[in-house]
Amino acid sequence: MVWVKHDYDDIPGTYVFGGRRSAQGYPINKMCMSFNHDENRQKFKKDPRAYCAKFGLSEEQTQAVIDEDWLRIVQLGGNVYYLAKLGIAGGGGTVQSMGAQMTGMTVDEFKAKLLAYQKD
Amino acid sequence: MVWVKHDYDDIPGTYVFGGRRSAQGYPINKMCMSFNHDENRQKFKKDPRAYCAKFGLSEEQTQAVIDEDWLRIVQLGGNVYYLAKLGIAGGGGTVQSMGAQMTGMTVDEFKAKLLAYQKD
Amino acid sequence: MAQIVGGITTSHIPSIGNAITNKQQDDPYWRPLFDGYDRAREWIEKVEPDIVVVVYNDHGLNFFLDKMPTFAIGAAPKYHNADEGWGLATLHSFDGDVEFSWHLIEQMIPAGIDLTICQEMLIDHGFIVPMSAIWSHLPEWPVKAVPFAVNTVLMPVPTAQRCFDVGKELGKAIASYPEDKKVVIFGTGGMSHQLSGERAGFINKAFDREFQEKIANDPESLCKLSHTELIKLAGAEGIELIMWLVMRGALGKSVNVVHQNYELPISNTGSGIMVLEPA
Amino acid sequence: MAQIVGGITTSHIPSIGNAITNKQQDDPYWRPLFDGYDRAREWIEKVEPDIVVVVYNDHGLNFFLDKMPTFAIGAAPKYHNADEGWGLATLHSFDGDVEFSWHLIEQMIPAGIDLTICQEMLIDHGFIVPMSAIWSHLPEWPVKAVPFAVNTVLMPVPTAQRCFDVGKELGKAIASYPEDKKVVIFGTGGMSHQLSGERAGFINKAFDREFQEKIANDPESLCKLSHTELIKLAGAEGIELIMWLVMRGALGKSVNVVHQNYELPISNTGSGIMVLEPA
Ligand SMILES: [Fe+3]
Ligand SMILES: [Fe+3]
Repeated sequence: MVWVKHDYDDIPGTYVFGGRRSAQGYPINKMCMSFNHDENRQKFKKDPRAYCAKFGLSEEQTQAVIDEDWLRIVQLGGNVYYLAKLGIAGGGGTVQSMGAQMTGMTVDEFKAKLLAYQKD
Repeated sequence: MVWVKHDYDDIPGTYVFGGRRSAQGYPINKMCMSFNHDENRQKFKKDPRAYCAKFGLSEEQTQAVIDEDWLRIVQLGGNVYYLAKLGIAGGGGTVQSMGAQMTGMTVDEFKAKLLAYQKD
Repeated sequence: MAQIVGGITTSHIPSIGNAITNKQQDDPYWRPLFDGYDRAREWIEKVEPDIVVVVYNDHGLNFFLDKMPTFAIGAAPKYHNADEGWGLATLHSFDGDVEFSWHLIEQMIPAGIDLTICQEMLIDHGFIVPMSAIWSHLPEWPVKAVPFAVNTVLMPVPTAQRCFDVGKELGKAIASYPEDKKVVIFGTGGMSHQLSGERAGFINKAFDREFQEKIANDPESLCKLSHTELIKLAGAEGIELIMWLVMRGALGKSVNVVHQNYELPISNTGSGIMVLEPA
Repeated sequence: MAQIVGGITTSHIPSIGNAITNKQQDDPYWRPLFDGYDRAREWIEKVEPDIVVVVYNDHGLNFFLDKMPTFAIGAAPKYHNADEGWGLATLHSFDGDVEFSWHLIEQMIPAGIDLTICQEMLIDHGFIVPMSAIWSHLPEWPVKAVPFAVNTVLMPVPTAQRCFDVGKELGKAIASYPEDKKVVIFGTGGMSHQLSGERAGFINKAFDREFQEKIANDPESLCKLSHTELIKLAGAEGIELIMWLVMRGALGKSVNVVHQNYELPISNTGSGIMVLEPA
């Protein structure tokens, strides 16, 4: 049992999505795939904990999902492309509100940070 | 609209399964895939014509399926790996009984033909 | 014979799709971006392509981690869009050109490109946002399409060099189709952006500008970028830029830049629209 | 470091699976075939592999024509068998070695092998019949597995040469795994057979015998066979023999033949079991 190390593992603030993360986060991401269907988004909203259990999320993963703690979810193997299905159509957020939360900013601060790149 | 010709198109008695056949036979083969589940095999048996319609088989394809005319089904785009699901678990035959029918032999004649290769 | 009349690079950011749906093209925030698409549309109306080959990545509509192809190509009569949970309007379906798709497949697989052949394929925002940016004013898509999906989601994604080489084979395959067809290739995705982690919201304008210059005039140098370098320079999701190299490989040795613009930020992203013609 | 201790060639004919389920191994029809598997089992009990890499084709359990990969590899913790409509008993699941699978993937994709990565994967008779022929006497499979699926169903299937080259990369990837593991590679499918058309029931004993000799001693010559030649010589489904070349490519330059037999007809097919060791 050897997870081979990669040079992309050490990029600060960056969780590159490869085998190790994908294996760990498989239940989270599979659950998110189900949110391509609105009836599943509604089922999740009615009882998030039961819905997570159906897909085999760990307790830690379940809690992070219920808390909408995006950084923690990513650290536990969630991939942002699948998470967006939970955060947008599922939760009423945007990719920007998710990014803002992960960087500890308000959405306005996050937008201002993005705008600032114009001056580079 | 150009189907490019292949040198494998002219091997006698042989229907090589490529793009053209696969496009034509897609509904047949997709229906056969559903026979991985026994409840679908039972549904098919109850009303073959209605079941074929659900998958969009043409009238000619439907008739060939109902007749279990294997050679005709192959000529209309069926692939033997998928057809086996219809012919074996679906219809109680074997790959040999399907082969025998396609060559116009009884199963015993077909087996004798196969045995004869031992002498080559 | 079929002929590649040009290539278009573009992001495929979902918020562009929403701006189109909400008719915000003339809002001050959006106008500069849509100016770029207006130039691309003028060009495309002049060259009148019959077929578009769209190099894109799926974000979880047609593919999931259960079966993730490195390169996948469509060979379906119809490509449907559908709800992908990103809050986007579902757009109308694209017609495929089944015989053309199969010709590409029959050239590329024997050339050692290990494609996944898709006879049913849902197309997500990665494909349809660029189409919409060009043709949302029409009641129907005026071209047939071949979706060409690249894994940019799950490492190891194909190398930049492999993408360029695959593009070369794609170009040869298109050029050898025996019918007269005009083909435009879209290289979508990028430019620099990162959607998750403490580094979310990273953009690199200097890198994007350099990438635009090199994709036209020195694509071989971009092929040398490792994934780690690309992620450092362009952000985790900036890795999508490898798809521009598939398009560029297909265009051949040298190109003329017909149009180019660059805007940031579009949502979280640096956006570079380019129109390239084989020189 | 991991080490390839050998390779096994075998058909994966469903009727062999039924013969095992029905305990017919000692029937006069079946005894000669199972003698071959007994020799393979003796060898495998001596070398005691930790992992098997099984090169096989799916016949419509995990893959369909909607998304048909040229090469697909498993990276799942469990591989389940299931009803595939061929009237076979459903056998127990295989354990995967997730880290080992990912190591292969992370070596092969950057080397330009465009794999489809499968983190869920059902295994059909193409995979499980050979396993059953070796280990049906045990209550559990004594090895972990990596399924390696090759498209042999839908043309264009990969060329013989490409299969051999992919095998070489597979061999290099296995040899570079940092943990001590003994690996056996199964090349399944074939030999000559044709299941449909007026030519159904075609077998070519002379060709099969020659193929067995050359897979050991001159695999490069087999790489030159075109698909049309292979289908003419080995029957439409005999094209499965390209999978033996993946296995052979992984074994390296030269091999010793530890065991070899040939029986026909097994169902509609010429059956050749071989045990090869890297020389
Ligand atoms: Fe994207
Ligand atoms: Fe087979």
